[in-house]
Amino acid sequence: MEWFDNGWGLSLTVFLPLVGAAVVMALPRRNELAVKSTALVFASLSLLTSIIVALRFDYGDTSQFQMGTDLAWIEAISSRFHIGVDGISLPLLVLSTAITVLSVIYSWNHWPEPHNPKAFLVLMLVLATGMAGTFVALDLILFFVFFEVVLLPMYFMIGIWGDRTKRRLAGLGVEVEMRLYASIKFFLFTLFGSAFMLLGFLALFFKAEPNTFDMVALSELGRAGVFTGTFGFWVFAALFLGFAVKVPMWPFHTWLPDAHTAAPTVGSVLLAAILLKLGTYGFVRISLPILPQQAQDWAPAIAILAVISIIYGSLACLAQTDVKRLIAFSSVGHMGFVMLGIATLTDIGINAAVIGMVAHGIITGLLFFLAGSMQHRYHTREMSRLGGNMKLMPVLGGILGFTAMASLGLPGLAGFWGEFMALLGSFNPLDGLNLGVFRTAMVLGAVGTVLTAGYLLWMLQRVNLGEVPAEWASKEFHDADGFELAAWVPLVLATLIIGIWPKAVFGATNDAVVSLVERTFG
Amino acid sequence: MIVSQFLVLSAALFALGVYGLLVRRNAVLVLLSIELMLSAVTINLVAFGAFHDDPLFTGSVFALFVITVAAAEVGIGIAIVLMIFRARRSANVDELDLMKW
Amino acid sequence: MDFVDWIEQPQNWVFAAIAAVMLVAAFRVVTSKNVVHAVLFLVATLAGSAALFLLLGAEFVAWTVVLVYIGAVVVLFLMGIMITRAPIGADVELDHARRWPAAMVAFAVFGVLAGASVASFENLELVGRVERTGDLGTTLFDRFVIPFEVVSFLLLAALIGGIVLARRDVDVSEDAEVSG
Amino acid sequence: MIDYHGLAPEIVLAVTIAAVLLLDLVPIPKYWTAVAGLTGLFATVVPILTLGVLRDETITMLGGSYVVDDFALILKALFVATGFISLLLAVGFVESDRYYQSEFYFLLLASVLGAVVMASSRDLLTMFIGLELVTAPSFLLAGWRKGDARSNEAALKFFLVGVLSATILVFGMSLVYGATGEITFEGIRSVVAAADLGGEPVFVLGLLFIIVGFGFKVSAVPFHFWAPDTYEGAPIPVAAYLSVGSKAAGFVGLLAVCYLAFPDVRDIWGPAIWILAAASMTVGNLVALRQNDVVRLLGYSSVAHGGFILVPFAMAAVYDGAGLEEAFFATVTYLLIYAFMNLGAFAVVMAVADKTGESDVGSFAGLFGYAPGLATAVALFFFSLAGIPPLAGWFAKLVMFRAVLNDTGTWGAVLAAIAALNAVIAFYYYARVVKTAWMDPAPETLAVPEAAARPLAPSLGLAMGIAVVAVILVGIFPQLLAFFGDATKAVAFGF
Amino acid sequence: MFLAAEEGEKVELVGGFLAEWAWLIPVVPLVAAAAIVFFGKRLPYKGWELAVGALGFVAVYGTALLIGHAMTPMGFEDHVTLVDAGTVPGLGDLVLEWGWTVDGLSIMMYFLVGVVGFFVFTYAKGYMEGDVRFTWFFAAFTLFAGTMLVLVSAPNMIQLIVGWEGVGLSSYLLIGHYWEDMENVWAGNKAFITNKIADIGLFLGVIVFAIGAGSFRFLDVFEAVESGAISSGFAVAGALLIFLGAMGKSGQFPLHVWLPDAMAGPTPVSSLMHAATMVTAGVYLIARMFPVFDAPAVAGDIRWLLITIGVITLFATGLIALVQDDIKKVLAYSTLSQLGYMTAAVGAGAYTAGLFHLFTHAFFKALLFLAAGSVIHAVHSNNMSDMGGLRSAMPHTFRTFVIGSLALAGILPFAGFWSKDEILATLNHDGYTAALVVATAGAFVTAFYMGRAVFLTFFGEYRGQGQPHESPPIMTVPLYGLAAGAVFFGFLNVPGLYTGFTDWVTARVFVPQEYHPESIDFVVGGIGLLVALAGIAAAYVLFFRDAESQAARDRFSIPVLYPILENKYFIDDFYMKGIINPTRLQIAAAVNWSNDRIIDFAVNAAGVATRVAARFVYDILDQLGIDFGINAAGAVTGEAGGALRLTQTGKVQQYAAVVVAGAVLLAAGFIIFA
Repeated sequence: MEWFDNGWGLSLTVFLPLVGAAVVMALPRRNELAVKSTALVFASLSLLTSIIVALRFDYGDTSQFQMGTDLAWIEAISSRFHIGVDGISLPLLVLSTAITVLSVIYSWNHWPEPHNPKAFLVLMLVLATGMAGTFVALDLILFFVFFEVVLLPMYFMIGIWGDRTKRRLAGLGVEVEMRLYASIKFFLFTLFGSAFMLLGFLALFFKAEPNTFDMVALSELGRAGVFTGTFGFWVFAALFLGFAVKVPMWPFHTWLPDAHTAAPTVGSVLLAAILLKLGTYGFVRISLPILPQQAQDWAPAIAILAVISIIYGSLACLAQTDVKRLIAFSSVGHMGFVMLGIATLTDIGINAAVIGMVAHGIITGLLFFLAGSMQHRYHTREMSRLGGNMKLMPVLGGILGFTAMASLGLPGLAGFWGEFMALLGSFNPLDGLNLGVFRTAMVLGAVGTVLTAGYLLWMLQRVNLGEVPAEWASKEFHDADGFELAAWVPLVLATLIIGIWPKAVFGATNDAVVSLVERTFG
Repeated sequence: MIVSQFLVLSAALFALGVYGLLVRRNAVLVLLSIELMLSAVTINLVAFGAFHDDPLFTGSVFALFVITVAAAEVGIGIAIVLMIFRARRSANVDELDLMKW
Repeated sequence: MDFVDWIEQPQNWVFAAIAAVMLVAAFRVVTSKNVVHAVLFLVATLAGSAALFLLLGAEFVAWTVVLVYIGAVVVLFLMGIMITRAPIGADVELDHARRWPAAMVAFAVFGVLAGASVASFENLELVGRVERTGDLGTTLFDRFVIPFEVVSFLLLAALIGGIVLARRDVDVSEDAEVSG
Repeated sequence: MIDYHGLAPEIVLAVTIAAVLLLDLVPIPKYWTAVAGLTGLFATVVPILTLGVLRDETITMLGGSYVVDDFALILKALFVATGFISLLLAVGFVESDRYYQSEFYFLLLASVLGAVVMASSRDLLTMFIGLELVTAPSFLLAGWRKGDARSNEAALKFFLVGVLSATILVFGMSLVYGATGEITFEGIRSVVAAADLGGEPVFVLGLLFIIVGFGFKVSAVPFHFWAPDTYEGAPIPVAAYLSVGSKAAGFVGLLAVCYLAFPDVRDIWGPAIWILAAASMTVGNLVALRQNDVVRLLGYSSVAHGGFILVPFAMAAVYDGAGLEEAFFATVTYLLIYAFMNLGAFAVVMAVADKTGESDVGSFAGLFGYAPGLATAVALFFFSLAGIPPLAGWFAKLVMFRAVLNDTGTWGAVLAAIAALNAVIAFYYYARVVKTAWMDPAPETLAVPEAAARPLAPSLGLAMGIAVVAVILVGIFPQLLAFFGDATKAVAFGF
Repeated sequence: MFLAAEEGEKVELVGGFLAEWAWLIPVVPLVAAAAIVFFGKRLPYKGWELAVGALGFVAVYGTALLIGHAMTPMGFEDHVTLVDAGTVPGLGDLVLEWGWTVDGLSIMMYFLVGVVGFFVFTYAKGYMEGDVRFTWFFAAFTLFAGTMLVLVSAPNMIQLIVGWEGVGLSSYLLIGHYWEDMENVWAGNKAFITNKIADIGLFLGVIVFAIGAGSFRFLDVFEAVESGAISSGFAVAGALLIFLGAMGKSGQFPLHVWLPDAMAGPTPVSSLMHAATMVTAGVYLIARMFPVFDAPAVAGDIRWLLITIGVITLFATGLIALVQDDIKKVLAYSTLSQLGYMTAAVGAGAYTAGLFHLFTHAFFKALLFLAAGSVIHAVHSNNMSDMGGLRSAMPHTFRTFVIGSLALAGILPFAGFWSKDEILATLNHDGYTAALVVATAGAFVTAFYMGRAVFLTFFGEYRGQGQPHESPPIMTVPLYGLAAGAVFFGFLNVPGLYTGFTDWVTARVFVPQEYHPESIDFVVGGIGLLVALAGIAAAYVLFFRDAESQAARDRFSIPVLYPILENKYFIDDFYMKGIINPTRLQIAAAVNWSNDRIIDFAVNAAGVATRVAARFVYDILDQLGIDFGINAAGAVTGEAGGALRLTQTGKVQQYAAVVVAGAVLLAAGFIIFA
């Protein structure tokens, strides 16, 4: 297994889906079974390798990048194929491969219209490569490439299989189909951010001596105080723009509700579960270690924006009439907690952020699955038309209730740790940060938890509970089927396990985060 | 003789060529204007060649090439004008605005 | 060297005369209301330039101008005028109405070019000399052989392409469909 | 004095041209002339390769006027490849109707020959003649659809503006010659360095006129007006060639002149190019937003890309040494990548036009439904043009940004920011085409089954295949092309 | 005499076999709950047997622990890490772990939850018979007990939070058990949200203490507060925040509003919720953290607040109970009132008294609810106006209800007398005279409304529909079980006679420093008893003698007060109309509006602006600009007439013009600047 530890394991995890995409592309479109099983096999192989990576990972040394390799890639610009995982990226890597497999399983008999499993799966597999790659990349350019690779498949997923309702939008004089609007909005927002992020990367490259894109080397230089002053400020600003759009932080969040709402079920799941994490991961992996001084300067501002996101997202949720849009806005709030954790620049806060990312990935992914399945059955997402779901579909409704509880941060379930520890961290942020800001943020964040509970209960009330409306009373509904359960139960279990035994995540992240904080801000 | 006298003359020819280029409607006349400008170039080149007393006669050689090229361009230009005239029964350049949006 | 010095040189009388003719002719080229006249004025201008080349000692270039321009190009122009039935004789429609803006641009061009030239060369003297055609030929085929060969391709291309385009072929000209 | 090995690519190409003309006389199907042309272009690669591998040092001929070095060879290879793909694109077009065939190929090859000559030219005269040989046949090619008014108009506009630019260019050359007494780049450079001509009005005028002349070739704003009109009117393969081969030739001239002849006055041309670059990117992209014809859209997109390619130069004024090498590397790499993706884009436009008979954006609608492979190609090329990883375009953008950010001063940052914003804007119109192809339903006027059944011309398929492979492969392993770009750095070496 | 040490000292107490296995107490019900969800429906009693078995186990285990504890005090107030849940780095030993506590306080609660729960669960079998979601009910119900036990067994604040919120969740599920009716769903939401608001306090309080002590463990926190490692200011802030949390769960004014609505759940739920789980959690939390609340650095600053809140709650809610027609609501408000007593007691430092009241109250309040449920079961209505004269029809229920009422009213010798007396005595002893007066007045109110309830329900004529009949034995037997507790458990702590209870609950590692009476305070006790009797008498006068016309009599009293009470001081209205609805409707809508109309507008407008810019550049600069420039120039030179024509002239020459002009301008500019 020597070869496996020397980068092959990670490379396989990242690129097996891409190979799968190529194979699927070569298969005839009519032979759906072959297409589906090939996709599932490759996604599962990727998951398997990521699990083997996790098993062979040395948890005694989580702050080091392991299982990686550093090969020549683009010598002309001294960018290298440098990959590896540490305790921070490992959980996210496994999460991304797992969610991919579950998405394929779920898709098995839930194809969005227009019916084209082959194209859908190819895109999904390409997406999987992008997501996994972002979490293992240790070279800024490699990171950037993977970071961008996820855009294309998602763009097509939203644009082709998305919501076809037409809506008149503020500022646009015409009616547009939501899928088209949302897909381009998603892409332009992210591209806008990442264009500047790339400029930031390049600026770092040239400032570093010797010039390098290597994150590890840049972090050391960052610690040594190479990137400071006005230069650092602008670079941090550029990176901030790139990551904050992706997270998304208020006020860069408006692509999210549209994209999540318009996307087909699996698209929403992948968006919520993984894509949003790329932004926060970028903060932890790149912004903080490389620009520690700027991180400290910006932290209060980030905390304020994070809190605005929390409150704003929750309040916006309360005004939604569309289940998916509500869940989408809830992401704004939840990612606000993650950002609040990051902004504290403490080991508690960053640990909270990582577990928050994982938990949000699992829980919100599951919520989108459920919302998708409901839409599949009711052909509407308007909550005012729904009700009594528990009666019509007890299993689906029960899981929805469970997930909503997890989402509102019920202690004992996965969502709790991220929220609570983010608050814990912001009580005592890094020395030198403005205590007033962070403690106010803490209190407001806690208020946010109430609002979170409010909208989720309200959602449950309108969707799950109450009498069955006349519209549905006479109709037959089939409860969750085997594929759905196969996709959901693992997520439910993960929610429980992480909730009860957060060491499943902290065990990997803790040392890595501690050493990050100590080395960077210590 | 000084260099400037030739240069000023050539500048005047060039400017007149520009004027013609801008105001003439008939394509052939536009071509004529361009020839004026090219002749300004040749005057420049020959004058500079003489000025530098170039052992390779670069100025003159360059001028020869410019003249040759100008001839070729005229040939091409006339051919295009003829083609357009066939299609449109007119050789006025200002009537060509099919493609603008 | 002031104007008096300048005008004392006999070549400069010649130059002045030729230049005056050229300028007038060139002006008429771009203003003449008659197409044929415009071409003939171009002939005059070019002849003037040939004379200037002689003055500068560039004999071969001078004769080339006469042969190529006046002999061939002008004929080409005249043929073009005939075939396209350009209105011969006075025609107000020959020019655009926007003469003044064009004139302003032209003046600007002249100002910049002449100004720059004078500013740079002030009154540096020209050495009069005679370029022997044989020497010219030697450098042409030695030092400048590649451009020379290339220009032959250029002429060939212009010839063949010109013929293709200018040719009247009924079949093709009917075809106005947009095809890719 | 003449190194025939060094001249071998040009000679092979010249022989090919002759062969094409001669084959025309033989009573065989005309497409054999195309085959001959393609074979000849392919054969041209052989001496380029042998020169690249066997040549020990730079071959200099004719008193420094003609040089064979890495830069020249790589660009020659690019021109030959561009010619090859353009010719492949053209076969389908020329065969599709009773067009003059061998003459078309002849002119195209002649134009390629001009570009190949330009790559090695190291004096003003050869550069000018080479440029004329690139341009003159393309005037004619643009008008090849003789019966089509748009094609005629394209030819005339292209011709008039082209000749004007050539005149300005050669006027500028004459002034530079006058100011320096030299026409070889080497000579000019030494005179400029010795005499400090930076303040000499005539010299500055000449320099800027030369830049304007090449600016026309690269369709830099404000000398770009001809480009969209011409692309729209000209046959699509010609437009493809113009937007790539002819444009690349312009860049070669610009690169060579700026770097080799005028490196010491880069504080003059640097800012000028800064302006051109910023204007080209912005205007090109903004205007492209409004286009409905895909070819015209690609025309404006090529204007914008011209701006992007100019960006690395723009900072030359403040660079020296490594920075200039980076800029040079960036420009060449961008050019190489741009060539493949833009040719690919034109190829798909042709393919779609073959299917639907139109080339406006709306005609792409429903493509994903009836021709998913073609739709995928549309996405690949247009997103590559937009610079989305992992398609080749991203690397071009990256090296461009990298070159401009080498200097951390304000002007570089501002230009980089402009470029970044433009990259985002550009995405919108590229995405619009892709969106139409993938997400919009087929128009009712289109007979879908027939369109689906209409086969792709094999030559077109081959061209597209080459471009697809290049775009993906280079996107994932940019080193493949970056290697070439890297090799050209030597040209900029030494200042 | 069992005390191992004097008050205020720390003692090393040992566990033993029973203590070491006590983790089964929370785990068994949780496992049972899960099992009921998955297998319940296939079992003969549809999962009830699992539920009642789990509670029986807890009851037995709790009793065993209690007995063991009574013999040898157990002080297992330590982390026995069951599952190491990971560490929170950077703060020393800030470890996430699950463990359990076995000490006097928790044993008392285990016993309470187990025994009361066992009776309630048994009863519920009868009460819930035939319910659509019978199995689900028992799953949630068992979860309710299980999470409460998690809370009680928590040796650290994280586990406490988990149990705390778990209780909240289960109560949400149970209150909204009949979720087809939106009223019930609202009630569940209200309970959850109100508690969640209070939880802000709990969370932040925990954060304050955890950061201060570097540990989530209670013992470390106590240590840190005692040693001053947590500064007094932080400790006070933390204690206040924790108290805010407790106020939510224990329904303290003004966060009490959820509790009466929580009656929407099935009666057994109300019974358990009001007796052993949920509402007692707040008081339990204060008791658990008593070493903090009672620390010298803290107590002085917050006692007054706890007492004030407690007293306001006990009196204000008691008054509301006076006007309720719904028998469950009467009991609910009485619970609030009693919780006020408890809070005031622990606030005043009367740790034992407060807990003792909690303990006795659990029995008789559970009893009252079950009995009320029995009545409701019989008459199919919650309203006392539909009852009356049930004394003969439901003799068992009548008897036990009266016992419970007497206990609640504090009549000698029932349990309530002893526990309430201790509270009053402590208030008296510690000099909180005002509080004492109000509390005594509260005793009158208590007796009055309980008397009213008894008279209206069991005396007079039957006013309801149908023929009421006694409930089946499975419901009545638990009533007697609980009634026994209501009768006898008062004697567990009679000052001067037997103070076993005190010994149990004060057997902790941190022995509480508190006052508890050495002997019965005859004056206060006597007054209390008299006041209670007076209350009953008043009720008798008002409601018994003329039961028929009571409906009119209901509007008996003070005209201003009555509407205020009936509207619950308008607090609910204020919350609903002043906070919830504006947040939910206007503010949320405004945020959403701003999202769609401002941010999105900006985004879209940026897009549109780009396109407008494009149009401008294209139409104006690219296509017309040249013309425009030339037209303008033309106009200047007097050729305005030709201007329009000019726009139609050939473009190519405009291109040329731009090329030339551009070249010249560029050149001129650089020549000038170079």
